[in-house]
Parts: sequence; C-alpha cells; structure tokens
Amino acid sequence: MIVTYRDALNQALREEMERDDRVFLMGEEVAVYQGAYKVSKGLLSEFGEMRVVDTPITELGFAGVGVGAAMVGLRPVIEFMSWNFALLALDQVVNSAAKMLYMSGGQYPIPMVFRGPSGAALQLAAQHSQAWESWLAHIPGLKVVTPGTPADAKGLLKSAIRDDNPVVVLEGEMLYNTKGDVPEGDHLVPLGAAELKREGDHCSIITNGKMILVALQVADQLASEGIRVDVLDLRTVRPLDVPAITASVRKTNRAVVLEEGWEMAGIGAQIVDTIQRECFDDLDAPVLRVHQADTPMPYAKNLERAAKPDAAKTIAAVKKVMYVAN
Amino acid sequence: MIVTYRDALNQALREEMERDDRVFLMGEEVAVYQGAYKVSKGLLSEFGEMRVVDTPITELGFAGVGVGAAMVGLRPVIEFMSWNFALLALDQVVNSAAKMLYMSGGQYPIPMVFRGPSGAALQLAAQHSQAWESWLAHIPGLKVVTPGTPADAKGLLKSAIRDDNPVVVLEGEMLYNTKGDVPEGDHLVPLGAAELKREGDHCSIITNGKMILVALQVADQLASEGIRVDVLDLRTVRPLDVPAITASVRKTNRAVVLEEGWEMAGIGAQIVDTIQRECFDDLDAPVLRVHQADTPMPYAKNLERAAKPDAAKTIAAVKKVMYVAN
Amino acid sequence: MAKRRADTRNGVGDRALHHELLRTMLLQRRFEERCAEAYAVGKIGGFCHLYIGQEATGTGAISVLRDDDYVIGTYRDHAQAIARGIAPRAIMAELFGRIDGCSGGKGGSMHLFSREHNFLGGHGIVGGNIPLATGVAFAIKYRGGDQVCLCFFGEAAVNIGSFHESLNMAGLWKLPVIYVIENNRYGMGTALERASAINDIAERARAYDMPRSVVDGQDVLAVRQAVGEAVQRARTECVPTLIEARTYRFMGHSMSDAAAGTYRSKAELDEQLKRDPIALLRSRMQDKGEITDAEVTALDAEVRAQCEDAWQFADQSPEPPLEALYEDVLVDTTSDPELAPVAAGVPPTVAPIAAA
Amino acid sequence: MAKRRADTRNGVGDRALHHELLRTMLLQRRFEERCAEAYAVGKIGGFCHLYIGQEATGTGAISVLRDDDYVIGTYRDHAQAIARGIAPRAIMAELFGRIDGCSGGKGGSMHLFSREHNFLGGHGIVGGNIPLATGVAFAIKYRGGDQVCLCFFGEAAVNIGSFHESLNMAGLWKLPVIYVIENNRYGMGTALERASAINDIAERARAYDMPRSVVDGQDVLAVRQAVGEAVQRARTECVPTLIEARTYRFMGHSMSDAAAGTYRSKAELDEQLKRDPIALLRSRMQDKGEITDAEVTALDAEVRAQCEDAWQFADQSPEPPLEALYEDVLVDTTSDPELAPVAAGVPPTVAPIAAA
Ligand SMILES: Cc1ncc(C[n+]2csc(CCOP(=O)(O)OP(=O)(O)O)c2C)c(N)n1
Ligand SMILES: Cc1ncc(C[n+]2csc(CCOP(=O)(O)OP(=O)(O)O)c2C)c(N)n1
Ligand SMILES: [Mg+2]
Ligand SMILES: [Mg+2]
Repeated sequence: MIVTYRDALNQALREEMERDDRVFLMGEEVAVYQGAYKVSKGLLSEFGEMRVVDTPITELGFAGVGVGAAMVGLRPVIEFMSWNFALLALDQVVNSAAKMLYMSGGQYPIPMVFRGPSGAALQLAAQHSQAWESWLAHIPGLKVVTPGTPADAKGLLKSAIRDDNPVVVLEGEMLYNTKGDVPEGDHLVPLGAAELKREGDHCSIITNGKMILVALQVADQLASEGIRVDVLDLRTVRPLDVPAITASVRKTNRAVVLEEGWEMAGIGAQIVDTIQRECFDDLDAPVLRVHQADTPMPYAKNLERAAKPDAAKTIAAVKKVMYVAN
Repeated sequence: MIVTYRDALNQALREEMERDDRVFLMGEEVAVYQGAYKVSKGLLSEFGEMRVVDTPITELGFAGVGVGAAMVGLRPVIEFMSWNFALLALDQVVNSAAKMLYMSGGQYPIPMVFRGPSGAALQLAAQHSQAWESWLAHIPGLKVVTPGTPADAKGLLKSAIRDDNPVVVLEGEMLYNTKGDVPEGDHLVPLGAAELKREGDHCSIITNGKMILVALQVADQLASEGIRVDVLDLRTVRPLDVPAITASVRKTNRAVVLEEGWEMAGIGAQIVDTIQRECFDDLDAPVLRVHQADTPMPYAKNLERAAKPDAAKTIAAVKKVMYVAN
Repeated sequence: MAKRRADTRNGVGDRALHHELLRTMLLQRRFEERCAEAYAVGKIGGFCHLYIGQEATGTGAISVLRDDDYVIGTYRDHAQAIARGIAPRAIMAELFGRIDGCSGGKGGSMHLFSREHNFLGGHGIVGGNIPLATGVAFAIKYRGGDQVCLCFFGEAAVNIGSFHESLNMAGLWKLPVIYVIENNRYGMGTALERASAINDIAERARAYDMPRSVVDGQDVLAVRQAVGEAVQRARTECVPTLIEARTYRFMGHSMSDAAAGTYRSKAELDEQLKRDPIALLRSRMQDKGEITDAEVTALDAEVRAQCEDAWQFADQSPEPPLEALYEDVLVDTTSDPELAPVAAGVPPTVAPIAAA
Repeated sequence: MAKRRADTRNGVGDRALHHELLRTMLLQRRFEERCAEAYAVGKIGGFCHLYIGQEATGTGAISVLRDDDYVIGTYRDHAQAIARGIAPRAIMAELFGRIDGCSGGKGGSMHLFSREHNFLGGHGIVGGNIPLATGVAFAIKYRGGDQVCLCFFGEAAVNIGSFHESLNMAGLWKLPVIYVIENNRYGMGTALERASAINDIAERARAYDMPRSVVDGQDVLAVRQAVGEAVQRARTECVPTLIEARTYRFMGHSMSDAAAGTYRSKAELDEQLKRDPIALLRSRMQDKGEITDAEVTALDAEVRAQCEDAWQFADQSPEPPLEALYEDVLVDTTSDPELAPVAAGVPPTVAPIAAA
C-alpha cells in the first residue's frame, strides 16, 4: 500500500498501542494538536488521554518521566517535537536510559523509544537544523535507527517499540510527506540490519536516513552515465551492520559515505574507520565523505543549499574515488 | 619550574584575571570551597566575589549566564565540576555559545571558556566517567582543547581565555596531581597546534589529553624492544592539526590512534578518516584504534581496568600495525 | 519607526508619546501582514511566528528603555525588533535571507540581531534566552552599570528548567533583569492550564524572592507602567522582576496552523479580537481628542509605505555571497577592539553578589 | 535489618516499632562507619557519600511504605537501601565492587539497585532521579495502582531545572509521588542560603499547587508522621507532596573533604552533633522505659556483628568475571516475561490526567 512516511509512523504507533497496552505516547502537542507534524493523528481519540499525553515544554523532565515509567514496566514512546530540543534532554537519554541496565547489573531494562525529526528541513536556521546521528550513536546502551522510507519508518518503529532497550528513532521533517509502498500487516524491520537499496559494482554509496533519497537520485544519474553504484542504506546506525558494509566495499572496491550531519567525528568517520580496517586491501581509492559544511546552518536559501550534502557533491565524490573526470 | 597540572591551571586563571578585568570564573564550588579539585585555590580572596562566583547547581543556567555575559563583552570562564554534569548544559554550549556569532551574522562573538575535568578517574562508575571529546569536537563554532601536561594546561588555558571564540577545555581529574615543567612567564600554547611529544620512525601514536601519559609509557616500553614511535599529542581536537598528523604518518607509514572515549563516531574515527584520505598511499597497514570498551563504565576495579584504553592494548595495536608478534 | 530614546513619561495625557506608541504598533502590524504575504509567495521561508495581537506588550515594554539597555527575545521577535528601532528594511531583508538583513541573512525570522541596538536576538529554543538575559544582567552588575536587560518569553516557557534556574540566580544575586512573560494563553496548541500546575503563573516569582506583577498586555500604557516600575527598580536597586502580560495572539502559532479550530475556538478568538491593542489605544486617543480619523489614515498610509519600502529593499538586496557560508563560524582575532576592559565591581547602590 | 512491610502505626508508644526504627538507624550508622574504614584501606573506591547524621530522615520516610511501593534516591543512598531491607551483605559487596553486590559490582556506592525491593537506585546526577520518580508515579497512575513513589534528594537539588519540570508535571497531573528534600543545609560546600533565592525551600511547592510540609529530619517519628500523611494522600487521592526534612550531615560531603573547617565551622558541627537522630530516639525510648541500657548494648553488638558479617561476605565475594564487562549493555530479548501487559486506566479515585 502506498502511504506517506508520516502515516507509516502513525500506523506503527497505532498497531503497537493496540497490541500492547503498556505502550504509550508522550510529548509536546502529541494529543490535542495531534502532533506538530501530525504523526500522532487520531491517537488521542482512539487511546485516550492516559496513553497519548501532552506535556509541558519540559524536554528533560518528560524524557526522564519516560525512563521512570520504563523502569517499572511500561513501554513509553517519547516524542521530541524535534531532536534539536532533545539537546535539553540528553542527560536523561544518556545518563538514565542508556546506562540504567548496566548500572543496575542487569536489573532494570529500559524498554522505550525516543523519537522525532532530526536534521535540517528548509531554512530553519542554526538552532533547528541539526542531525544528531553521531552523538547518539556514540553512546553504548542505545540503539539508533534512521528510517529513510515509509516502509522502514513503519518497520523500524515497530521493532523499536518491541525492543527491550532504549531505541532512538531519528525521523526527518522532510521525509514525513514522502510516499512509498508499505507492506500490509505486521511489518517489522530488524534493528541493526542494513539494506542494499540499489545494486551496482563500481562504487558503494553508504548512507542512512533522509540521505537515502539523495543517494538514489545519484544512483539514477550515474546509471545514465554508465556508472553503477551500490546504495547501502544502513537504516540502523547503532549497532552498525558491518558485514553489509564490508560485503559491498569488497565488491566495489570504492566507497563514498554520505551523511547529513557535520564531518568532525561524524557517523561517517566511523564507517570510514570500519572500511579501512576491514577492507584495507580491497580499497582502490581512499573513501570519501559527503556531509554538511562545517558551519552552523545558515538561513539564507542559497547558503543553506550550499551547506547541505546533495547529489552534485555526492556525484563528484563518486567520480573522484573512481578517478573519473567530473 | 616543576608544578602540578592543577597549579598550572590555577596560574593561568590568576594571570589572565590579573591581566584582564573582564575575565571572571563562575561555577559550582569555585569560590568558598576553592574548587572541587582546588583549581581555583586562592582566587576568591585575591579577586573577590564578583569575579570568582559560586553558583547554585544549575549547569544549564550558569552556562547560559556565561554566554549572556560574553555577549556584552565580558570574558567568562565557566567551570563545570565535571563535564559529566555539563550534559545538562549542552544546549547553551551548542545552541547559544557555538552558534551566536553565526546566527547574528558576525555581530556577537562569544569570548569565553567552558572548562573542567572530562573522562574517567578511578571507579566513579557509569555516570561520572565519560570522555566528551568527540561530541564537542563535532560542533562548528567551538574550539576544543585537551591538555595532557602541566605546561600545556597552562598554555592552552591562557590561549583559550584570550581567544575570542568559545573554547572548551577538557581537563582530567587523574591529571590534576601530575607534575611537569612549566615555562615561567607568559606561557602561551597556540590553539590548533599539535606537538610531537616523542619522535620515532616505526609507527605514529596519535593521541590527546590524559592518553598522552599512556602513549609516553608505551613509547618507553617499545623503545626497549627497539620499536621507535612518534607520539603526536594533538592538544587541540577542534580544529585538528591535519598537517602534523599527515607529516607523522607519511614518515612512519603506520598509525595507532589512542583515545579515551568510546569508539563509535569517536574523535579517533575522524583522525583515521583524515589519515586514510590524506595518506592513502603512504599507509603500510590499516590504522588501528585503541579506545574505551563499548560499554558504560563499570564500577568494579577489575572491570574498569579492562574497560579503559591502556598501555598493553596500545602496544598490541602498534605491534599489529607493524605486523610484529606481540 | 520608533525612536530609541528613553521615555519615562507615564502620564496618559501625553499626546506625542501616544502617537509614537500607536505608530510603532501600527508599523508592527502592517509589517507582519506583509510578512504573511511574503511567506505565502515563498520570499520568507522556514518558521515564521507573528506577533499580531500582542503588539502592546512588546511596544509598551521596550518604550521605557534607554538606548544602552538590552533587549532579548524569542523566535517571535519581529515586533520587538521594530519597537527597538531596527529598520524595517533590515528586518525584512533578514526575513528574505539577504545580505542587508540585520543578521546578514544568516539568522532569519527567529534570529534577528542588532548590536547597534543592543538587540541580543531572537532565540529559537524555548527558555534558551532566559539564562542569556540573566548573564547580561550579571555583566551589567559586574561592571557597575545602571542598565537593565529586558527579556521576553511566552507563558509556556515558565515550565522549563532554564526559567527556574535563571530566576533563582537573578533573585539570589539581585540582578537588573526584567522577565516579561508574554502570556498569550497558548504554547503552540497547548493551553496554559494544560501545561502549568498553577494558572496564576506570576506567582512563580515567590519561589525566587522576586517582585512580580500582572498587567493587561493589550493595554500599551498599562504595560509601560508596569515595566517602567520594574525597570526603575532594576536600575536603581538592582532588583529583578517577573511581569506577566496577559495578551493574545490573533494568528496561528506559526505559518503552518490556522488561527482557530484545533486547540481554541473561533468564538474565543472573536472575543479576543475585540481587544485589539491598536484599536484600544486609538480609541482612547480619539476619546481624548489626541488624534483625528484623518491622522489615523495618514499614519496608516505612512507605515504601509514604510513596509512597502522595506519589501522592495529586501527584494532587491542580494543573496549573501557563497563565501559567506564559511564566515562567522569563528572570529579570527584574539581580541575584540570594541570590547575595552572595564573595571569590575559592585555598583554602589546594591548588595554584593552571593554573600560568601 | 529493617523489615519491608507496611507499617502505618504512628502512635509514639509503640515499643516494637521504636525498636525496629532504632535498629535500622543503628545498622545504617555502624554500616557506614565500616564504609569509611573500608574506603580508607582501599576496599571501596570512587566517590562515597555517607548519610551519617541523617538516618532519621531516610528511615522514618521508608518505614511507612509498603513492599510494593517504590524508592529512588541519589548518590547518598546506602542508608535508604538498608532501610528498604536490602541485605547489608549485598550492599557492602557492591561497594567492594564484587559479583554479589546488589548491582553486580557494576554500580558502586552511587548506584545501588534492587529490583526485588523496588529500590530504583542510587543516581549520580543531581536532580536526575526526580524526573524518574515522577515517571514511576505516572506509571502507577497509568496502571490504576495504589502504590506510591518516594523520591529523596538534597536541598541543593531544588535549584536545578529537573526539579522544577518534574514538580510541575506531578502537580499538574496529580501523581502519587512524595518528594523528600533531605535538607542537610549544604550542597557540597555551599550553604543553602548561598544557592537558593529563598531559604524556606518547601515554599517552592506553591509554584506547583502541591501540598508541602517541613519536618524535623532528626526526629524519626516526626518524619514518619509527615511522610505517612503524604503517602496516604498519594495513595488515596493521587496527590503529590513536597516534604522538607531539616537534617544535618555529620561527615564531609564525600570521603575527600573534612567534616568541618572550610565551609562550616567546628562550632556549628558540634552544635548539630547534639541532635544525633539515633541518640534522640534512644533517649526518648529510655525515658518511656521502652529500652534498657543492656538492650541498647546488645542491639549495638548485634548490628556490629551484622556489619562485620557484611564486610567478610563482601571481601570473600569474587570480582565479577571479565566477561561481565560486556554484559548488561543491552538486553538480548525483545520482550520481558516479568513485565506482563497491564490494563491502562485512570485509578477510580482520582481525576484524569491533564484534561484535554
Ligand atoms: C525547548 C523547545 N521545545 C519545543 C520547542 C518548539 N516550540 C516552539 S515555540 C513553542 C511554544 C512556545 O509557547 P510560548 O512559550 O507560550 O510562546 P509563544 O509561542 O506563545 O509566544 C514550542 C513548543 C522549542 N522551540 N524549544
Ligand atoms: C548536575 C550535577 N552537578 C554537580 C554534581 C556534583 N555534586 C554531587 S553532590 C553535589 C551537592 C549536592 O547537594 P545536595 O543536593 O544538597 O545533596 P547532599 O549531597 O547534601 O545530600 C554536587 C554539587 C552532580 N553530581 N550533578
Ligand atoms: Mg504562549
Ligand atoms: Mg545538601
């Protein structure tokens, strides 16, 4: 069935809330307003105000409320209106959710989900345009997924809700309206499994989240020039699907890593590290990375465009690792 | 003069506060208690309570107070009792301090320092043992320094205070008591300049912060086995001194990156990325990394020891990149 | 546009003052009507939060300040910028993302700045500007100055941690800051009483040993009065104040939601529209014979022309050059010549910070 | 050790209850004296915060709970763990970093946990446990249960954002949580009045429409009384309470600072030592003829033996195997059999959460 990414998430929430009455949704504007991005549309009327809970603007507080509820057996889904605001809540995400199981010697699992849009949309400027993959993936005790398509959005969110660990779901404001085929029924995508979204043998493009759309566009364009690329969608950035990465690179001998966020200690750096360690003798060129410019996000349309990773930059990188003129 | 790392920081603070009356120190227990780690000893009596300011336990609040004061021309030094608690303040560090200049189109520089101990000490367990290099280095608009010796502590902190940008200084609880020679007078270490702390030609050990002590120990031990390593102390992790890194690797053709924190998207990943990109044809082996185990920090002494990067693990990595039996 | 000079005249009979306040509010209104238009045709992008309906709060508050005082706001910052005297041209150019914008095109609607006007921004994280204002006030006290810092935020921000942490420090240290809650009853789609455990949010000031006041935010003169008293207290006694201005926004939260329907009723909105702050001042002036219908018409024409001019200016202003992308990430220098060393110290009239 | 059963008897004439309270406090005291010893010889490492002097607060509060209620504390958590009935052996083994520790040796002094006792930890970030407690109370209400959650923190934590955010939600949603401020007058080296804008910190409850009370934290029966009332209110009416227990710590903040000298005087400490909570209860019992000197001596010998046993046990417990390093980072399963689905709903006696 063709549905939007937004509706796919909505289906996942509804189905899991129907399936398990320990699951509830909490966050700013999730109930009466039906979600700042309408992801929770209809849920309040279906599940009532104990299970679809509007909060005060209190990111740190309600993230911690979620962790506390998870400690005693509920399965909270905490929505951040955007991960930009979740910066305020990271102490609870990192110091409570991610570490509780460990600190307690295995006594307190934290079966919960923190979700919401991450990364840049259009002209939201410096404070509202941050991709947090690399920060969150840095933390042991979390799982981190970044669905790029409606099918993955549904399947990963459902798996995240069923997982007994704290799972971070990084969605994309720019993705909510995108459409795609979503399998009917109980569609689950396993956490930690990458997917080859396009097959080729000249170069691997390794990416995740909304950059998938860029990568597929790049693959099309390059195909018309006779260059065939693998597009590997990591889907989960913690844990990384290392076998999928190495299998692709061993086949193509070249790789470009495309990520939405900043370069320094980005998730892309980790992928490069993995590749050079695991595929040292397979590489015919250094791995290149495409990422956001090393600046806060500017507001001006032209500057923002220049700051973001895009198809042109990715194509240039692919050609460079192939030693082909651009 | 031989002084402790703690006293070197104290000298830097005192000298800069004497030099410039816009400089003040603010944080928990910095005044009456003279610092949780006594870094600010004597400063209250010398400079008075307007310039050495005890705060409530309010990391987010007083970090923002510092940024506000910097906006209108003061030069705050904000002490976090530990960077573990600074997690609560990161919104102000990232969204206010790091972005203000950019968002304002260059009108509001933020000349300030955020400093305090980062990383693990001994048996402080999961919530008090985190190395934040990679998170902070990820952020454009910040500079990030990690002094490993008393001389660098003084020289980098003084430079940080004089810099017109927000500078993060990651110190080490385990370093405060270490001693070393600190040049008399106005000792400044430039931000962004690595230092070769030991010279060798077989392999580069690239590291920073308190891992310097481990690296130097490794260098000694390896020297006794006839293996000569470069020990490159990055000192600043943002911006990275790329020429110093490439110069060392081009000489040795092998590198081990030793970092205190976690592996995934760690600062070490960025260094590996840089090396494989800049020195692809120079490398005789994949670059290896030594880092904390991918777990929260355990309390038990034996587990903590096993979790931390250490000399034995580093030696094993060096031997591996040299294809020498351990 | 409003003149940036101190105006401590509070008498309601002051004709010139009333004209100036009316002009400012009308300018804000017309300017933001053009913003909505520009947004619809894609000249403004991103998030854009209009202040329409709330003009009396920002205008009244800012009108009592001196040039050397400081103002800091939220993402809903156009009207405060206008009241502070930033040229509509510079604001509109910023909203258009152009080089002549008051933030060089890099900030946009949520991040208006003007160093020249001591306008410390537009900030996008709810509660984020409250510690900043507190720090500005700390710096004023540090230097022994007698300026004040005026800090605006919405009623939903009183629930966030940074509000609490900041007000505690301001109360403890006695800092010259005035916190103005723009209580427009909703945080996005959440009514005050669904977000705060108490409805009388100014009462929160008690927890910080801070004077408080509640004022009709639709009455520009009442706002002037309340903020004027607080400013005086901050300036001369270094005492902070929490002011709740009860106001209402006539439009949606941002450009993406309808003015009424989801979380508030059309009837409620209609009721509130009767207390349009501009109409209130105008009819008061008319009642007192301070303004004629013809003058109102002329004034309106004048501010409309100013807004048209701002639009044209913004539209013709070039996009920033691509090199600008990498500028302003860091300052190159290691000393700012503008920021001369100051003598730190306690201002004579106030108690020292946190007795040791 | 204290028995984990509900005890709602409040009459001061209850001999058995008093014996039990005295035993618990003595056990806490002797246990922590051994902790100090163990720390000095390097058997305990890291940070270690003793509760000596504050025993009446934790003991009195926890004594009114049922087994199925929840307790959550800070890094200063040994005594609460004892009062909740966790075996001294398991606590000492945890402090020694051994496999038989109540957190498997991974948590240490600041992170004691026991699922069996609904003891939700020891938390190291000031204020960090307050949202957690609020969430536990939310879950209780969600399930329609009549348990309560008891949350301990120091007086310095009332200034941090998470306190404010949590209490607002608890007040707004009417959650069954009791926040107990262990006001020992200092946050590390900072006196209350140097950190909070108001000294009467229980007054903060007003900002959240929450009942409050102030109690002598050295008087275990007074604490029982105050917490008992709050627990009752939470259990039957789903109303949260903020309780300030005025107490004092007789030792330094942690093992690294002297008990007096830097930030508080020897004279102040000496004055406070006169109100030792254990001595207070004992002499009250002696006055009433509830205990003889011989019984006191015997009780002391008994708890000392228990502590010696705990030490020996801990000392003989093995270190965790090295494989344990990588265990407990993530749960392997995707469903926890212990956590059966519950019927979500509003408990019958209370108002629904946040009226829509
Ligand atoms: C920390 C944080 N959380 C959420 C948001 C998203 N957000 C922007 S404005 C807003 C509502 C704020 O309401 P209020 O403080 O009353 O100000 P108003 O918009 O009414 O002027 C929300 C939730 C944000 N910007 N920052
Ligand atoms: C957020 C945070 N900031 C700072 C610290 C360091 N610290 C640990 S305990 C403490 C004092 C807390 O005082 P209080 O809340 O009164 O509790 P007490 O220690 O007196 O029991 C401080 C500053 C911390 N653990 N967490
Ligand atoms: Mg509002
Ligand atoms: Mg205390």
